Amino acid sequence: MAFFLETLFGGLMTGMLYSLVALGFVLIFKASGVFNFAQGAMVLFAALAMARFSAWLPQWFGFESKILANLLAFAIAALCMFAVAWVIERLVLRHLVNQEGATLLMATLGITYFLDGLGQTLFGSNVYSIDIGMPKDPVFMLDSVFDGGVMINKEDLYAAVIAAALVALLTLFFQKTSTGRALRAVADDHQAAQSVGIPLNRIWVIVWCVAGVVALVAGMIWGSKLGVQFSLTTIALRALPVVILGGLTSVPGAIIGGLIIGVGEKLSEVYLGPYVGGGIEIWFAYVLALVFLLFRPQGLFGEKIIDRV
Amino acid sequence: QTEQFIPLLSYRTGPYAPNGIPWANGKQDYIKLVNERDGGINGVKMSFEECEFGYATDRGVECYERLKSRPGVALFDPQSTGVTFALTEKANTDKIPLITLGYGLSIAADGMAFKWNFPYLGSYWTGADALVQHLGKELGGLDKLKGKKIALVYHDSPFGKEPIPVMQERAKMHGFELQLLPVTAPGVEQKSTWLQVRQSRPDYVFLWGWGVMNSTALKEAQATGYARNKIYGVWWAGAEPDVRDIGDGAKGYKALALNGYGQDTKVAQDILTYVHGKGQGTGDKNEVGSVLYTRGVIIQMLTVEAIRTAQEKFGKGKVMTPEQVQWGMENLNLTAERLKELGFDGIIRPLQTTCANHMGSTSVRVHEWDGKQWGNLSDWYEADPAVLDKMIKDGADKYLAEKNLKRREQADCGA
Amino acid sequence: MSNYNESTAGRKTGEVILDVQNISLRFGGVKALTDISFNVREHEIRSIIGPNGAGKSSMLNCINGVYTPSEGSITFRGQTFSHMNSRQVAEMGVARTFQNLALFKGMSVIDNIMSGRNLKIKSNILLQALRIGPAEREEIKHREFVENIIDFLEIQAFRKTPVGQLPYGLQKRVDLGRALAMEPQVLLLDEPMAGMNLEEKQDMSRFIMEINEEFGTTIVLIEHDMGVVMDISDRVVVLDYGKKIGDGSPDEVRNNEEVIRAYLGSSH
Amino acid sequence: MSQPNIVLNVNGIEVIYNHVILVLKGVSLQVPEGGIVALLGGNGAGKTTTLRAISNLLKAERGDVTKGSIELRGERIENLSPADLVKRGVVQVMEGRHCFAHLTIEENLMTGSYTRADKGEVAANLDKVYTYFPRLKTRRASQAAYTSGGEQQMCAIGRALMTNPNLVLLDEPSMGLAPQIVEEVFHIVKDLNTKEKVTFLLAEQNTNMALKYADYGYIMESGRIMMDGKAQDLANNSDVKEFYLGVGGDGRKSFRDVKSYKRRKRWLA
Amino acid sequence: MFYRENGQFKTTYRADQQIFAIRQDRIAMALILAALFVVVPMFASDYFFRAILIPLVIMSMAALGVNILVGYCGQISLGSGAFMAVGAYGAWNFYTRFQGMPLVPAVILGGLCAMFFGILFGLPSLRVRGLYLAVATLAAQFFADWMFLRVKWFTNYSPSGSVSVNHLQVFGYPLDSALSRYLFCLALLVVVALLAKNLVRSAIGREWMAIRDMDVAAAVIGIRPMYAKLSAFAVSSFIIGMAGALWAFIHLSAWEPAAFSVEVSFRLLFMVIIGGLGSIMGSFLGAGFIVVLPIFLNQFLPWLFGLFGLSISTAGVAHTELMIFGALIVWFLIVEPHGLAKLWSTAKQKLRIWPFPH
Ligand SMILES: Nc1ncnc2c1ncn2[C@@H]1O[C@H](COP(=O)(O)OP(=O)(O)OP(=O)(O)O)[C@@H](O)[C@H]1O
Ligand SMILES: Nc1ncnc2c1ncn2[C@@H]1O[C@H](COP(=O)(O)OP(=O)(O)OP(=O)(O)O)[C@@H](O)[C@H]1O
Ligand SMILES: [Mg+2]
Ligand SMILES: [Mg+2]
Repeated sequence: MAFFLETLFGGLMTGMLYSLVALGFVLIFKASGVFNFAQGAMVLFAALAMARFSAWLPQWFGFESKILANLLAFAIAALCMFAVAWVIERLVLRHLVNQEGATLLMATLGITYFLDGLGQTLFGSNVYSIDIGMPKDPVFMLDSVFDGGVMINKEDLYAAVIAAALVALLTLFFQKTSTGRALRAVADDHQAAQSVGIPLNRIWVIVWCVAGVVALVAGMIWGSKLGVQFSLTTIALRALPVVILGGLTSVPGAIIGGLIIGVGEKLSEVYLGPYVGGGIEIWFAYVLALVFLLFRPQGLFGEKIIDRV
Repeated sequence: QTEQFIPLLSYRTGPYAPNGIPWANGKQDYIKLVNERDGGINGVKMSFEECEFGYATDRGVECYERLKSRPGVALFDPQSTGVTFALTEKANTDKIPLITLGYGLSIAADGMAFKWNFPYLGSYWTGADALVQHLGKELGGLDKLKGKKIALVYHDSPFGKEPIPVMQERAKMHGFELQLLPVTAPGVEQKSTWLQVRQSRPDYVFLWGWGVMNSTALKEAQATGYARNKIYGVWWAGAEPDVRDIGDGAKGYKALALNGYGQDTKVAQDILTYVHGKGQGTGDKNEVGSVLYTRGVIIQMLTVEAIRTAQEKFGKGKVMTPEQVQWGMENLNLTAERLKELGFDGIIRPLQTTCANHMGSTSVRVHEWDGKQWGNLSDWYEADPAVLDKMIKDGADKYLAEKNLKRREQADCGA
Repeated sequence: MSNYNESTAGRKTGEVILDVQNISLRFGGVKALTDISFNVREHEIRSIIGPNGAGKSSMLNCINGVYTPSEGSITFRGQTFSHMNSRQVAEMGVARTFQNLALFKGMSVIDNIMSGRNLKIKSNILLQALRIGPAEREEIKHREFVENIIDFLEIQAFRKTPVGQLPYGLQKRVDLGRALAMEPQVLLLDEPMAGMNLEEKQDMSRFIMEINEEFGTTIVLIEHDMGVVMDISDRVVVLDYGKKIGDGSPDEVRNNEEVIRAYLGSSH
Repeated sequence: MSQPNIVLNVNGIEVIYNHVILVLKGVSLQVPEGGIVALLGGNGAGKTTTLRAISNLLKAERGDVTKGSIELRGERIENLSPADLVKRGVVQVMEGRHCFAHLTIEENLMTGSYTRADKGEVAANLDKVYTYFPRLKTRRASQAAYTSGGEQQMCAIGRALMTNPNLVLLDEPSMGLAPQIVEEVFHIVKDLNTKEKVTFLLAEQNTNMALKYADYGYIMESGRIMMDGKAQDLANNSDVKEFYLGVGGDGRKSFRDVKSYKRRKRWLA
Repeated sequence: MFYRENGQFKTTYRADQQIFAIRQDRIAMALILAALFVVVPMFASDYFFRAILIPLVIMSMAALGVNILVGYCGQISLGSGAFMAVGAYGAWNFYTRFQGMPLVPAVILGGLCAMFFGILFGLPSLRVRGLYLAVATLAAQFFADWMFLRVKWFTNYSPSGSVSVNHLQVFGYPLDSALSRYLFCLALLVVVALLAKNLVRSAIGREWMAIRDMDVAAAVIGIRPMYAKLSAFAVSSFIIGMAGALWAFIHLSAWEPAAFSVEVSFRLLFMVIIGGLGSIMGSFLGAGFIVVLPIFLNQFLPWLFGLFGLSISTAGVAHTELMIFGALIVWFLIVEPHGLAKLWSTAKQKLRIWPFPH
């Protein structure tokens, strides 16, 4: 029982972290109809910037404070992401207005390659660490109830809290501002949105900036957990089932989806894995998402797919 | 034709770059050292070209195709288990020897079956065997392993799967329980693996990882509170990049050390003087003498010595053909004195290859991470021939049968 | 048995081929159709008119199985269905054009119209891949048929243009062509003349009447141009807010008080 | 109005789609301040293309203006973004409606007010649109994709009006609308024109209506302006009468009597 | 000037339905084929065959398969790598388990295995659409990765999970030389391409495109979405599976599941989108672009830097290569979102009216 709870918690926490990456996808999709495969690359790029600057800054300017270094590095990394957003809008999106989804998707894959190359050129390909002072050791709760207690990972817990806060903020942004509506309009029809005076360029820069910051937060947390290294991009692949399960257009969907996938994959691996040789969680997550989709083709909270003549 | 060409595969980008970089640097620097210090091998200078393949098998094969027909090519170092598998057959037709130090096909130790493969110093089978021996020794006898439980957390690829047969064999012999826990490559998400470890509470965990999988495993172990000093890694999970950024979190973690290392070894000093000293160093100075860097140096040293041996037979000061190098590789005899002379004292043990034995030596130690650096080396272990020889022979025979190939004739060994 | 009726438009019409009984259709709170009944006789041109959002297109969607009515039934050639299945409807010989252009944008004009003949293609996938003997002959036979339609609709010049690039009016013609390629017995036309100028409307009317006369195709027509509707149809149904408010010959409808109030306005 | 200001001056523009398809071959037209100008012509004449060129929505269709100039109140506008144009009061109602499928009718309308900051003004505009199109009010909460064709057309027009425009480019506003509503739309146009001095350029197939309400008309065929003149003059031109208005010598011809021979427009011959 | 169809009148529909309706096109095609089968073998080096031509030909076939599904039927798939894997392992199992099974039937059987796998994972497409489906097809990818790693039966209990073949023969001729391997793959490709072309210009091809462009309308004219989608999945995965078998047997000889990883799926999707969705020709152009470009950059960049007297590290080359590769993809998409094939046909169209600009 205690172990079941641990697995459950573990799943929930991992799920929360997936949500954070999924959120980036959702934001950009919701606002422009672009399925942004570069989200993984953005996470890596942001994390690399953060990791490197937090190490460089104290060297360059000769100060000690870790907190200051982290804060400054965060700010600089955010600026990097803004620059990336701006360049992407200028050089890529602007020229692909009104194109089909598949084309836009490929363009973001092109961006992925570019960012992967650029990130490694600028920041190197080694493992770097981000130390934002997250506790690494587990705590044990409910010792009185269960033998050995229920283990909870504090680092995950913090990460989950940060993720939740970010989501709350973004939800507010979408619900309460008129930009939210404009974003959805752009996603539906670029050309028509232009025709009523919605400035696509500005909107895109804004959204990609926000997505960049989300990527930065995700990169920071994952990076502090795993170390910052190229493999971070593969996290994006693990977050994809979350996106479709929750619905491509739904911010809360990314969260609920994350939790379902997180719990689902951990439980399956731990309880089913041993019978079939293990290593099933990654495809299990996809199959789980697929099963949900069979009942709701637009994901749990996605906008209904319109089908009309 | 005056230069001996050494093709160098490398991965300096992608998920395995942190480990690939020092390794590749070591390989380059030793070539530079020999050229600079000794003026080549009996006067034959070596040239090289790196080919980046990002640990992707098909790109590695492309590199092979591109570089194999360069004039003066000596041998090939496939640099990953996947590429080794893909090249084993091609090398057979192309007649180019493959040096796979500490990786690749375990059954290729059988030189009568695999003429062109040279898993020098040990394969995953010998590694797994040595780890079990080490455990036995720590416990005060292999019989103490009875009833224990060992979990093998492995990279889900041919690399990670290679040790399983030996582990199973040993489990049968000593009556310990083996739990297999695959980790999907590249291994950044291991929560469920370590939850399972926590659930089944194995006495020991063997970590057969590579690249980011290693550090992630240790971090997850920390996060789930599994004692790090109960974790034992393969030699690809026992270098600085694997633990450096965990620091104290990995204290007590042990791994196989295929080779000695350190900047105070003679060869490291030579490299610092002759290569870095002349501003020719490939990477960072501090990296010289690190675990993987040194491994790269060893590979190149063995290459050089094989060429030297071949020259002794086929003509000093000449550029050797791959076939001649192959002869050199299976007639290598590095005595303790010779190693000392070369500056590898304490790095590896003497090795001698024959036509039938392509491994040369199976000596390996275990070292431990103290939170800052690797150290506390154990005694040397040798793989137990009683366990392995038959497995290797059977495996090789099965391979040959499947491929419709024949063992080499004894006559083939002379040439 | 055949009791031919002489319609006001002077056309011989036959028995009831399509009978819609008490159809209701709801989308959540929206009642798109409420208890609609009407019938269509063979060879006639039957129009459906009504203000925007009255439920005309929805009616067609029910007939060819895109929507499933919540109540009522549809009888086609004596067979009664509570809801239709698109494929079945197509097999029974009902074709249709769309209000919002539902052409296959990436395909050329020829391919669009050829796709209308797919139901008639017999050769299997292997034969098609090899394209030998019967498969090729069949393809050519259908191509001839389609070329006739293209000639008929006078769009020869655009044969190989992707339809996405055609101007709106021509796309409507291709849409009609695709429906014709099915050699339908009943043709459902949803605002075929929207976005056309007078000359083009005349052409379109001519096409419709020729189809009706030469092939004896029954036509159900939705159109907002009262000139066209009153001139060429035999009988007209009028819908308003999902309810039927009038049914009869053009003259009857034209003089129906309620129809005038709800739809026609005083100017007609 | 003796010598009205020219708001929009299109000067000999050429448009090429996809780098190869030449569609407009030198189109020039002028729209005077406060006027209603009709752009008439058959299918594929290039009306939509002309409007897109003006509102700069051509890029999204992979089209380019390769020659000529477009001026708005003396300012060259070829390089402005559509959003800039909306800020300057130029808005296009696109052919084929293009409502935002997932947004409700009301949200669709509200997107039109993106450039308007004043809340009160927006509310007033919304009210105005609902009074013009009461049908929209009843369907305000349904997703645009699930409204009827005509409702979508109204929504598209309403959405454009929400931007508080002073020059509206209307592409086939009457398409798919019931006759009463068509009449109403034109009333609205006239209304806005006289009361709020909004200028209109409308591409229309319904020549009858268009010429009834417009001051001036251009007739396009195959990418060229074939004829232009005061609306009344055009309406009385015998060719226009026959081909566009359907009134030959003896009044309106029934669609029934159109026969299978094909008549050709004389000026094209 | 030279590229005109003037004066070529087609008097039968048959003539008009030819694959290359314009004479110049037919001549060009004949020349290209002659070049591929005769001229290239005379000049290409062993490296060129093994590292460029053979992968190119095999990937062209795979891209062709992907294009049928994605380009013609509009079902975006990221599971192509899995279909290749199933083809490869399927063929391998037939090849090794049945004594004396010749190569060609083994490859075809591998294709059939992939076909069934494709149909199975195509089933969700009946309900799930668009990007949702695209992501969902990754399930096939990861499932296949797992299956061939974990289910030992598929690899005949090889301890490492890696399998290999050797001594390949076709009709008694050994396939040892690079040239023979190239010709074998090329011949298969030509056959497959011809069959595929026939399919896409026949009724079934129109059904696929109809489903892609507007599925509701397609249903109304009597096309069954289920049949159209599943047949597209079947045909496409059959071709991809054969390509997978060739990739494994001919190109790699020894392989592990990682040879068909998700990276391969992405690359295949790239090929068809860069090449041109819904164009057979585009598949080839796209495959050429994606296969050759990285290798070219890898060798060209050091040379280029060398020109300026700079030396560039291996890592530098690799990173620059990634960046240029990414940038070129974006650039091509901007220049022509419909792919290289469209660029090609635009060029032809210009040529047709040359020397006049329009
Ligand atoms: N995106 C495009 N790509 C290529 N050609 C196009 C494109 N859009 C329009 N055309 C071509 O431009 C010409 C003019 O089209 P346009 O849409 O401007 O005509 P229109 O006068 O608005 O016709 P309609 O009354 O039918 O709407 C047509 O021949 C059409 O084929
Ligand atoms: N799929 C649907 N979901 C929700 N509401 C729908 C749907 N289809 C139609 N409606 C609603 O049903 C009503 C009737 O629509 P329909 O399209 O049949 O009208 P119509 O008579 O064709 O009008 P128009 O002349 O404007 O095309 C409309 O109010 C529309 O909003
Ligand atoms: Mg309608
Ligand atoms: Mg138009």
